[in-house]
Amino acid sequence: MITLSETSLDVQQAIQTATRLKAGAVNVFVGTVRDNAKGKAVLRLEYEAYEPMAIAEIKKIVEAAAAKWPLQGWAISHRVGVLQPGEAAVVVAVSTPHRADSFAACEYIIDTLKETVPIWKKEVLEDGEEWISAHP
Amino acid sequence: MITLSETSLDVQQAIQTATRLKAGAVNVFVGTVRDNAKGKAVLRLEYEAYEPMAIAEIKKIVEAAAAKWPLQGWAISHRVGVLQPGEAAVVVAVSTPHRADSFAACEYIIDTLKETVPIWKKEVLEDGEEWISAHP
Amino acid sequence: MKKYTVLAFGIAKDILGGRQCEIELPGNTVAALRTALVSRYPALAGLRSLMIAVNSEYAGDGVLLEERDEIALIPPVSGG
Amino acid sequence: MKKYTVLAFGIAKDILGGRQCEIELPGNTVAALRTALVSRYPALAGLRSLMIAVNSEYAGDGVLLEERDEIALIPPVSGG
Repeated sequence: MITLSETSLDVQQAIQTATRLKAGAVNVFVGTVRDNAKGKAVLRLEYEAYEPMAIAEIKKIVEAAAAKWPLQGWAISHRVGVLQPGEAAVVVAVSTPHRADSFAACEYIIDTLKETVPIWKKEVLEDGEEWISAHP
Repeated sequence: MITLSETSLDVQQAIQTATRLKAGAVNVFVGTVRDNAKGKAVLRLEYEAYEPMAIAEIKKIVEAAAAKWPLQGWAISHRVGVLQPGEAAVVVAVSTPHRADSFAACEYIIDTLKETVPIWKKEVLEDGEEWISAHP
Repeated sequence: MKKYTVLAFGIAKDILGGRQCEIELPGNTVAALRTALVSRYPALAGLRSLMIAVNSEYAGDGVLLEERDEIALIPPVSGG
Repeated sequence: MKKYTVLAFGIAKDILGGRQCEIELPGNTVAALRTALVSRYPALAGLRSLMIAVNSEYAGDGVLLEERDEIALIPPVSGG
Protein backbone atom coordinates (compact mmCIF):
# COMPACT_ATOMS: atom_id res chain seq x y z
CA MET A 1 0.00 0.00 0.00
CA ILE A 2 1.46 3.36 -1.07
CA THR A 3 -0.20 6.51 0.23
CA LEU A 4 0.53 10.21 -0.18
CA SER A 5 -1.69 11.97 2.30
CA GLU A 6 -2.60 15.54 3.19
CA THR A 7 -3.81 14.40 6.61
CA SER A 8 -2.19 12.63 9.57
CA LEU A 9 -0.56 9.31 8.76
CA ASP A 10 -2.13 6.27 10.40
CA VAL A 11 0.80 4.28 11.76
CA GLN A 12 -1.42 1.58 13.19
CA GLN A 13 -3.07 1.01 9.82
CA ALA A 14 0.32 0.82 8.11
CA ILE A 15 1.41 -1.85 10.59
CA GLN A 16 -1.80 -3.81 10.11
CA THR A 17 -1.41 -3.60 6.34
CA ALA A 18 2.16 -4.90 6.54
CA THR A 19 1.51 -7.71 9.04
CA ARG A 20 1.13 -11.23 7.70
CA LEU A 21 0.40 -14.51 9.43
CA LYS A 22 3.43 -16.06 7.74
CA ALA A 23 5.71 -13.23 8.88
CA GLY A 24 7.08 -13.21 12.41
CA ALA A 25 8.79 -9.81 12.17
CA VAL A 26 7.42 -6.38 11.46
CA ASN A 27 9.74 -3.39 11.29
CA VAL A 28 8.36 0.11 11.16
CA PHE A 29 10.15 3.40 10.61
CA VAL A 30 8.38 6.65 11.41
CA GLY A 31 10.07 9.90 10.41
CA THR A 32 8.74 12.74 12.53
CA VAL A 33 9.17 16.50 12.37
CA ARG A 34 11.78 17.61 14.90
CA ASP A 35 11.17 20.80 16.81
CA ASN A 36 14.70 22.04 16.11
CA ALA A 37 17.22 22.20 13.25
CA LYS A 38 20.58 23.94 13.02
CA GLY A 39 20.02 25.15 16.58
CA LYS A 40 16.82 27.00 15.64
CA ALA A 41 13.19 26.31 16.44
CA VAL A 42 11.27 24.64 13.60
CA LEU A 43 7.93 26.36 12.99
CA ARG A 44 6.72 23.93 10.33
CA LEU A 45 7.74 21.80 7.36
CA GLU A 46 6.12 22.02 3.96
CA TYR A 47 6.22 18.89 1.80
CA GLU A 48 5.50 18.83 -1.89
CA ALA A 49 5.39 15.75 -4.11
CA TYR A 50 5.30 15.03 -7.82
CA GLU A 51 2.63 12.54 -6.97
CA PRO A 52 2.34 10.08 -9.87
CA MET A 53 6.10 9.85 -10.20
CA ALA A 54 6.58 9.59 -6.42
CA ILE A 55 4.24 6.62 -6.33
CA ALA A 56 5.99 5.03 -9.31
CA GLU A 57 9.41 5.48 -7.68
CA ILE A 58 8.21 4.04 -4.37
CA LYS A 59 6.86 1.01 -6.27
CA LYS A 60 10.30 0.49 -7.80
CA ILE A 61 11.90 0.61 -4.36
CA VAL A 62 9.48 -1.98 -3.02
CA GLU A 63 10.17 -4.23 -5.99
CA ALA A 64 13.90 -3.91 -5.42
CA ALA A 65 13.45 -4.68 -1.71
CA ALA A 66 11.28 -7.70 -2.50
CA ALA A 67 14.05 -9.02 -4.74
CA LYS A 68 16.61 -8.73 -1.92
CA TRP A 69 14.56 -9.87 1.09
CA PRO A 70 11.51 -12.13 1.58
CA LEU A 71 9.03 -9.28 2.02
CA GLN A 72 5.63 -10.56 3.03
CA GLY A 73 3.63 -7.37 3.55
CA TRP A 74 4.45 -3.69 3.40
CA ALA A 75 2.95 -0.21 3.60
CA ILE A 76 4.56 3.13 2.80
CA SER A 77 2.87 6.45 3.56
CA HIS A 78 4.21 9.97 3.11
CA ARG A 79 2.63 13.24 4.15
CA VAL A 80 2.34 16.21 1.83
CA GLY A 81 1.41 19.76 2.79
CA VAL A 82 2.15 21.59 6.02
CA LEU A 83 3.41 19.63 9.06
CA GLN A 84 3.89 20.76 12.63
CA PRO A 85 6.70 19.52 14.91
CA GLY A 86 5.86 16.09 16.27
CA GLU A 87 3.84 14.99 13.26
CA ALA A 88 4.80 11.91 11.22
CA ALA A 89 6.14 12.76 7.76
CA VAL A 90 6.76 9.21 6.57
CA VAL A 91 5.90 5.69 7.69
CA VAL A 92 7.51 2.56 6.28
CA ALA A 93 6.26 -0.80 7.58
CA VAL A 94 7.46 -4.18 6.33
CA SER A 95 7.11 -7.76 7.44
CA THR A 96 9.39 -10.71 6.82
CA PRO A 97 9.56 -14.22 8.28
CA HIS A 98 12.61 -13.37 10.43
CA ARG A 99 13.70 -10.21 12.13
CA ALA A 100 17.08 -9.30 10.64
CA ASP A 101 15.49 -9.12 7.19
CA SER A 102 12.75 -6.81 8.46
CA PHE A 103 15.32 -4.28 9.73
CA ALA A 104 17.41 -4.48 6.56
CA ALA A 105 14.45 -4.15 4.20
CA CYS A 106 12.87 -1.26 6.10
CA GLU A 107 16.15 0.66 6.30
CA TYR A 108 16.82 0.07 2.60
CA ILE A 109 13.39 1.39 1.70
CA ILE A 110 13.62 4.60 3.74
CA ASP A 111 17.24 5.25 2.69
CA THR A 112 16.38 4.82 -0.98
CA LEU A 113 13.15 6.78 -0.69
CA LYS A 114 15.12 9.75 0.55
CA GLU A 115 17.46 9.50 -2.43
CA THR A 116 15.16 8.87 -5.35
CA VAL A 117 11.53 9.75 -4.67
CA PRO A 118 10.43 13.19 -5.98
CA ILE A 119 9.28 14.73 -2.73
CA TRP A 120 10.60 18.04 -1.44
CA LYS A 121 10.73 19.50 2.04
CA LYS A 122 10.87 23.17 2.91
CA GLU A 123 11.95 23.84 6.47
CA VAL A 124 10.48 26.96 8.02
CA LEU A 125 12.60 28.04 10.99
CA GLU A 126 12.08 30.94 13.33
CA ASP A 127 14.48 33.02 11.25
CA GLY A 128 13.89 31.96 7.66
CA GLU A 129 13.00 29.12 5.34
CA GLU A 130 14.88 26.78 3.04
CA TRP A 131 14.30 23.94 0.61
CA ILE A 132 16.31 21.14 2.20
CA SER A 133 19.33 19.77 0.28
CA ALA A 134 18.72 22.09 -2.67
CA HIS A 135 22.16 23.67 -2.70
CA PRO A 136 25.65 22.18 -2.46
CA MET B 1 8.45 2.18 29.67
CA ILE B 2 8.80 -1.56 30.24
CA THR B 3 5.65 -3.67 30.22
CA LEU B 4 4.97 -7.37 30.63
CA SER B 5 1.36 -7.86 29.71
CA GLU B 6 -1.18 -10.67 29.75
CA THR B 7 -3.33 -8.80 27.25
CA SER B 8 -2.80 -7.51 23.70
CA LEU B 9 0.18 -5.20 23.28
CA ASP B 10 -0.67 -1.64 22.28
CA VAL B 11 1.77 -0.81 19.47
CA GLN B 12 0.39 2.67 19.02
CA GLN B 13 0.93 3.49 22.68
CA ALA B 14 4.50 2.17 22.53
CA ILE B 15 5.21 4.43 19.55
CA GLN B 16 3.69 7.43 21.32
CA THR B 17 5.71 6.70 24.43
CA ALA B 18 8.93 6.51 22.40
CA THR B 19 8.31 9.60 20.25
CA ARG B 20 10.03 12.82 21.24
CA LEU B 21 9.90 16.30 19.71
CA LYS B 22 13.71 16.33 19.58
CA ALA B 23 13.86 12.97 17.78
CA GLY B 24 13.22 12.80 14.05
CA ALA B 25 13.35 9.01 13.80
CA VAL B 26 11.27 6.32 15.44
CA ASN B 27 12.01 2.66 14.78
CA VAL B 28 9.63 -0.02 15.92
CA PHE B 29 10.00 -3.77 15.90
CA VAL B 30 6.96 -5.97 16.38
CA GLY B 31 7.49 -9.70 16.79
CA THR B 32 4.33 -11.57 15.88
CA VAL B 33 3.27 -15.19 16.21
CA ARG B 34 3.68 -16.96 12.89
CA ASP B 35 1.04 -19.44 11.84
CA ASN B 36 3.65 -22.03 10.89
CA ALA B 37 6.92 -23.48 12.18
CA LYS B 38 8.99 -26.42 10.96
CA GLY B 39 6.38 -26.92 8.24
CA LYS B 40 3.60 -27.45 10.80
CA ALA B 41 0.64 -25.30 11.78
CA VAL B 42 1.14 -23.33 14.99
CA LEU B 43 -1.85 -23.67 17.31
CA ARG B 44 -0.59 -21.24 19.95
CA LEU B 45 2.48 -20.01 21.82
CA GLU B 46 2.75 -19.93 25.59
CA TYR B 47 5.09 -17.33 27.09
CA GLU B 48 6.31 -17.38 30.65
CA ALA B 49 8.50 -14.74 32.30
CA TYR B 50 10.48 -14.46 35.51
CA GLU B 51 8.96 -11.04 35.78
CA PRO B 52 11.09 -8.98 38.19
CA MET B 53 14.29 -10.28 36.65
CA ALA B 54 12.96 -9.84 33.11
CA ILE B 55 12.24 -6.19 33.83
CA ALA B 56 15.66 -5.73 35.42
CA GLU B 57 17.39 -7.31 32.41
CA ILE B 58 15.43 -5.18 29.95
CA LYS B 59 16.47 -2.09 31.92
CA LYS B 60 20.10 -3.12 31.54
CA ILE B 61 19.65 -3.49 27.80
CA VAL B 62 18.12 -0.03 27.53
CA GLU B 63 20.97 1.46 29.55
CA ALA B 64 23.50 -0.24 27.29
CA ALA B 65 21.67 1.03 24.20
CA ALA B 66 21.52 4.56 25.60
CA ALA B 67 25.29 4.44 26.09
CA LYS B 68 25.82 3.47 22.44
CA TRP B 69 23.22 5.64 20.68
CA PRO B 70 21.48 8.95 21.48
CA LEU B 71 18.20 7.35 22.57
CA GLN B 72 15.54 9.95 23.20
CA GLY B 73 12.47 7.88 24.03
CA TRP B 74 11.76 4.18 24.16
CA ALA B 75 9.14 1.60 25.07
CA ILE B 76 9.47 -2.16 25.35
CA SER B 77 6.49 -4.46 25.84
CA HIS B 78 6.38 -8.24 25.97
CA ARG B 79 3.35 -10.51 26.16
CA VAL B 80 3.07 -13.35 28.63
CA GLY B 81 0.50 -16.13 28.62
CA VAL B 82 -1.19 -17.76 25.66
CA LEU B 83 -0.89 -16.15 22.20
CA GLN B 84 -2.66 -17.01 18.98
CA PRO B 85 -1.08 -16.73 15.51
CA GLY B 86 -1.03 -13.11 14.36
CA GLU B 87 -0.75 -11.63 17.84
CA ALA B 88 2.17 -9.41 18.83
CA ALA B 89 4.57 -11.07 21.30
CA VAL B 90 7.01 -8.19 21.65
CA VAL B 91 7.17 -4.52 20.72
CA VAL B 92 10.34 -2.43 20.85
CA ALA B 93 10.05 1.27 19.96
CA VAL B 94 12.91 3.76 20.12
CA SER B 95 13.49 7.29 18.94
CA THR B 96 16.75 9.03 18.08
CA PRO B 97 17.54 12.32 16.35
CA HIS B 98 18.57 10.59 13.10
CA ARG B 99 17.39 7.45 11.44
CA ALA B 100 20.41 5.14 11.21
CA ASP B 101 20.73 5.22 14.99
CA SER B 102 17.07 4.32 15.44
CA PHE B 103 17.49 1.14 13.38
CA ALA B 104 20.73 0.16 15.11
CA ALA B 105 19.41 0.78 18.62
CA CYS B 106 16.13 -1.06 18.03
CA GLU B 107 17.86 -4.07 16.49
CA TYR B 108 20.39 -4.18 19.33
CA ILE B 109 17.61 -4.15 21.90
CA ILE B 110 15.56 -6.95 20.34
CA ASP B 111 18.65 -9.07 19.58
CA THR B 112 19.92 -8.73 23.16
CA LEU B 113 16.47 -9.23 24.66
CA LYS B 114 16.26 -12.60 22.94
CA GLU B 115 19.63 -13.59 24.39
CA THR B 116 19.46 -12.43 27.98
CA VAL B 117 15.93 -11.73 29.21
CA PRO B 118 14.36 -14.57 31.23
CA ILE B 119 11.29 -15.19 29.13
CA TRP B 120 10.41 -18.60 27.71
CA LYS B 121 8.28 -19.63 24.80
CA LYS B 122 6.53 -22.94 24.34
CA GLU B 123 5.40 -23.61 20.79
CA VAL B 124 2.29 -25.72 20.47
CA LEU B 125 2.10 -27.24 16.99
CA GLU B 126 -0.57 -29.45 15.51
CA ASP B 127 1.51 -32.52 16.39
CA GLY B 128 3.16 -31.66 19.69
CA GLU B 129 4.69 -28.98 21.84
CA GLU B 130 8.20 -27.82 22.68
CA TRP B 131 10.03 -25.24 24.80
CA ILE B 132 11.93 -23.31 22.14
CA SER B 133 15.76 -23.45 22.23
CA ALA B 134 15.77 -25.63 25.34
CA HIS B 135 17.89 -28.44 23.89
CA PRO B 136 21.11 -28.41 21.85
CA MET C 1 11.10 24.69 -33.12
CA LYS C 2 9.15 22.49 -30.79
CA LYS C 3 7.27 23.64 -27.73
CA TYR C 4 7.51 21.70 -24.46
CA THR C 5 5.63 22.13 -21.22
CA VAL C 6 7.82 21.64 -18.14
CA LEU C 7 6.48 21.05 -14.63
CA ALA C 8 8.50 22.38 -11.73
CA PHE C 9 8.62 21.35 -8.07
CA GLY C 10 10.29 22.46 -4.87
CA ILE C 11 12.92 25.10 -5.31
CA ALA C 12 12.65 24.79 -9.11
CA LYS C 13 9.08 26.04 -8.84
CA ASP C 14 10.34 29.09 -6.94
CA ILE C 15 13.06 29.70 -9.55
CA LEU C 16 10.64 29.42 -12.47
CA GLY C 17 8.09 31.51 -10.63
CA GLY C 18 5.34 28.95 -11.13
CA ARG C 19 4.28 25.32 -11.34
CA GLN C 20 5.10 25.06 -15.03
CA CYS C 21 6.61 26.88 -17.97
CA GLU C 22 6.57 26.49 -21.72
CA ILE C 23 9.78 26.55 -23.66
CA GLU C 24 10.52 26.37 -27.36
CA LEU C 25 13.78 24.94 -28.58
CA PRO C 26 15.26 23.65 -31.79
CA GLY C 27 16.50 20.36 -30.34
CA ASN C 28 14.51 17.42 -28.99
CA THR C 29 16.84 15.94 -26.37
CA VAL C 30 16.81 16.22 -22.60
CA ALA C 31 20.27 17.80 -22.88
CA ALA C 32 18.98 20.55 -25.16
CA LEU C 33 16.05 21.22 -22.86
CA ARG C 34 18.31 21.40 -19.82
CA THR C 35 20.64 23.88 -21.56
CA ALA C 36 17.72 26.08 -22.59
CA LEU C 37 16.21 26.05 -19.11
CA VAL C 38 19.46 26.90 -17.35
CA SER C 39 20.02 29.67 -19.88
CA ARG C 40 16.60 31.15 -19.16
CA TYR C 41 16.76 30.55 -15.37
CA PRO C 42 20.42 30.81 -14.34
CA ALA C 43 19.62 30.06 -10.69
CA LEU C 44 19.00 26.45 -11.74
CA ALA C 45 22.76 26.10 -12.23
CA GLY C 46 23.26 26.72 -8.51
CA LEU C 47 21.34 23.61 -7.44
CA ARG C 48 23.13 20.57 -6.05
CA SER C 49 21.57 18.51 -8.84
CA LEU C 50 18.90 18.90 -11.46
CA MET C 51 17.25 15.84 -12.94
CA ILE C 52 14.64 15.80 -15.65
CA ALA C 53 11.81 13.30 -15.64
CA VAL C 54 9.90 12.33 -18.76
CA ASN C 55 6.55 10.66 -18.25
CA SER C 56 7.36 10.01 -14.59
CA GLU C 57 10.74 8.39 -15.30
CA TYR C 58 14.15 9.89 -14.64
CA ALA C 59 15.58 10.63 -18.10
CA GLY C 60 19.24 10.79 -19.14
CA ASP C 61 20.56 13.54 -21.36
CA GLY C 62 20.15 11.52 -24.54
CA VAL C 63 16.45 10.79 -24.15
CA LEU C 64 14.35 12.21 -26.99
CA LEU C 65 11.38 14.41 -26.16
CA GLU C 66 8.00 14.68 -27.79
CA GLU C 67 5.74 17.67 -27.41
CA ARG C 68 3.06 15.67 -25.64
CA ASP C 69 5.47 14.21 -23.03
CA GLU C 70 4.98 15.09 -19.38
CA ILE C 71 8.30 16.70 -18.53
CA ALA C 72 9.29 17.66 -15.00
CA LEU C 73 12.22 19.44 -13.41
CA ILE C 74 13.42 17.48 -10.37
CA PRO C 75 15.66 19.49 -8.04
CA PRO C 76 17.41 17.60 -5.21
CA VAL C 77 14.78 15.49 -3.47
CA SER C 78 14.36 15.70 0.31
CA GLY C 79 11.46 13.47 1.28
CA GLY C 80 11.25 11.40 4.42
CA MET D 1 23.36 -28.25 55.80
CA LYS D 2 21.58 -25.22 54.47
CA LYS D 3 18.18 -25.19 52.82
CA TYR D 4 17.58 -23.18 49.66
CA THR D 5 14.39 -22.50 47.78
CA VAL D 6 14.81 -22.57 44.01
CA LEU D 7 12.31 -21.14 41.52
CA ALA D 8 11.97 -22.84 38.16
CA PHE D 9 10.74 -21.56 34.81
CA GLY D 10 10.08 -22.89 31.34
CA ILE D 11 11.32 -26.40 30.74
CA ALA D 12 13.05 -26.40 34.15
CA LYS D 13 9.62 -26.12 35.75
CA ASP D 14 8.50 -29.18 33.81
CA ILE D 15 11.64 -31.10 34.84
CA LEU D 16 11.26 -30.20 38.51
CA GLY D 17 7.56 -30.90 38.35
CA GLY D 18 6.62 -27.55 39.84
CA ARG D 19 7.33 -23.84 40.14
CA GLN D 20 9.83 -24.32 42.93
CA CYS D 21 11.72 -26.87 44.97
CA GLU D 22 13.65 -26.90 48.21
CA ILE D 23 17.07 -28.40 48.39
CA GLU D 24 19.50 -28.96 51.24
CA LEU D 25 23.20 -29.04 50.58
CA PRO D 26 26.41 -28.79 52.52
CA GLY D 27 27.98 -26.11 50.33
CA ASN D 28 26.92 -22.52 49.77
CA THR D 29 28.08 -21.79 46.24
CA VAL D 30 26.13 -21.64 43.00
CA ALA D 31 28.35 -24.46 41.75
CA ALA D 32 27.35 -26.72 44.65
CA LEU D 33 23.69 -25.93 44.11
CA ARG D 34 23.93 -26.67 40.39
CA THR D 35 25.62 -30.02 41.06
CA ALA D 36 22.97 -30.99 43.59
CA LEU D 37 20.11 -29.99 41.28
CA VAL D 38 21.50 -31.87 38.28
CA SER D 39 22.06 -34.88 40.50
CA ARG D 40 18.45 -34.82 41.68
CA TYR D 41 17.00 -33.93 38.24
CA PRO D 42 19.28 -35.51 35.62
CA ALA D 43 17.21 -34.12 32.73
CA LEU D 44 18.64 -30.68 33.57
CA ALA D 45 21.95 -31.91 32.15
CA GLY D 46 20.34 -32.27 28.74
CA LEU D 47 19.54 -28.56 28.40
CA ARG D 48 21.47 -26.33 26.01
CA SER D 49 22.38 -24.14 28.97
CA LEU D 50 21.39 -23.71 32.59
CA MET D 51 22.01 -20.42 34.33
CA ILE D 52 21.27 -19.65 37.93
CA ALA D 53 20.02 -16.26 39.03
CA VAL D 54 20.40 -14.96 42.55
CA ASN D 55 18.17 -12.06 43.55
CA SER D 56 17.32 -11.40 39.90
CA GLU D 57 20.95 -11.31 38.71
CA TYR D 58 22.73 -13.96 36.67
CA ALA D 59 25.22 -15.57 39.08
CA GLY D 60 28.52 -17.26 38.27
CA ASP D 61 29.54 -20.57 39.86
CA GLY D 62 31.53 -18.86 42.61
CA VAL D 63 28.71 -16.70 43.95
CA LEU D 64 27.87 -17.47 47.59
CA LEU D 65 24.28 -18.24 48.52
CA GLU D 66 22.31 -17.31 51.59
CA GLU D 67 19.17 -19.12 52.63
CA ARG D 68 17.01 -16.04 52.19
CA ASP D 69 18.22 -15.39 48.60
CA GLU D 70 15.75 -15.61 45.76
CA ILE D 71 17.32 -18.29 43.59
CA ALA D 72 16.02 -19.18 40.13
CA LEU D 73 16.86 -21.79 37.52
CA ILE D 74 17.13 -20.15 34.09
CA PRO D 75 16.98 -22.62 31.21
CA PRO D 76 17.74 -21.27 27.69
CA VAL D 77 15.67 -18.14 27.22
CA SER D 78 13.46 -17.77 24.16
CA GLY D 79 11.58 -14.51 24.46
CA GLY D 80 10.71 -12.17 21.64
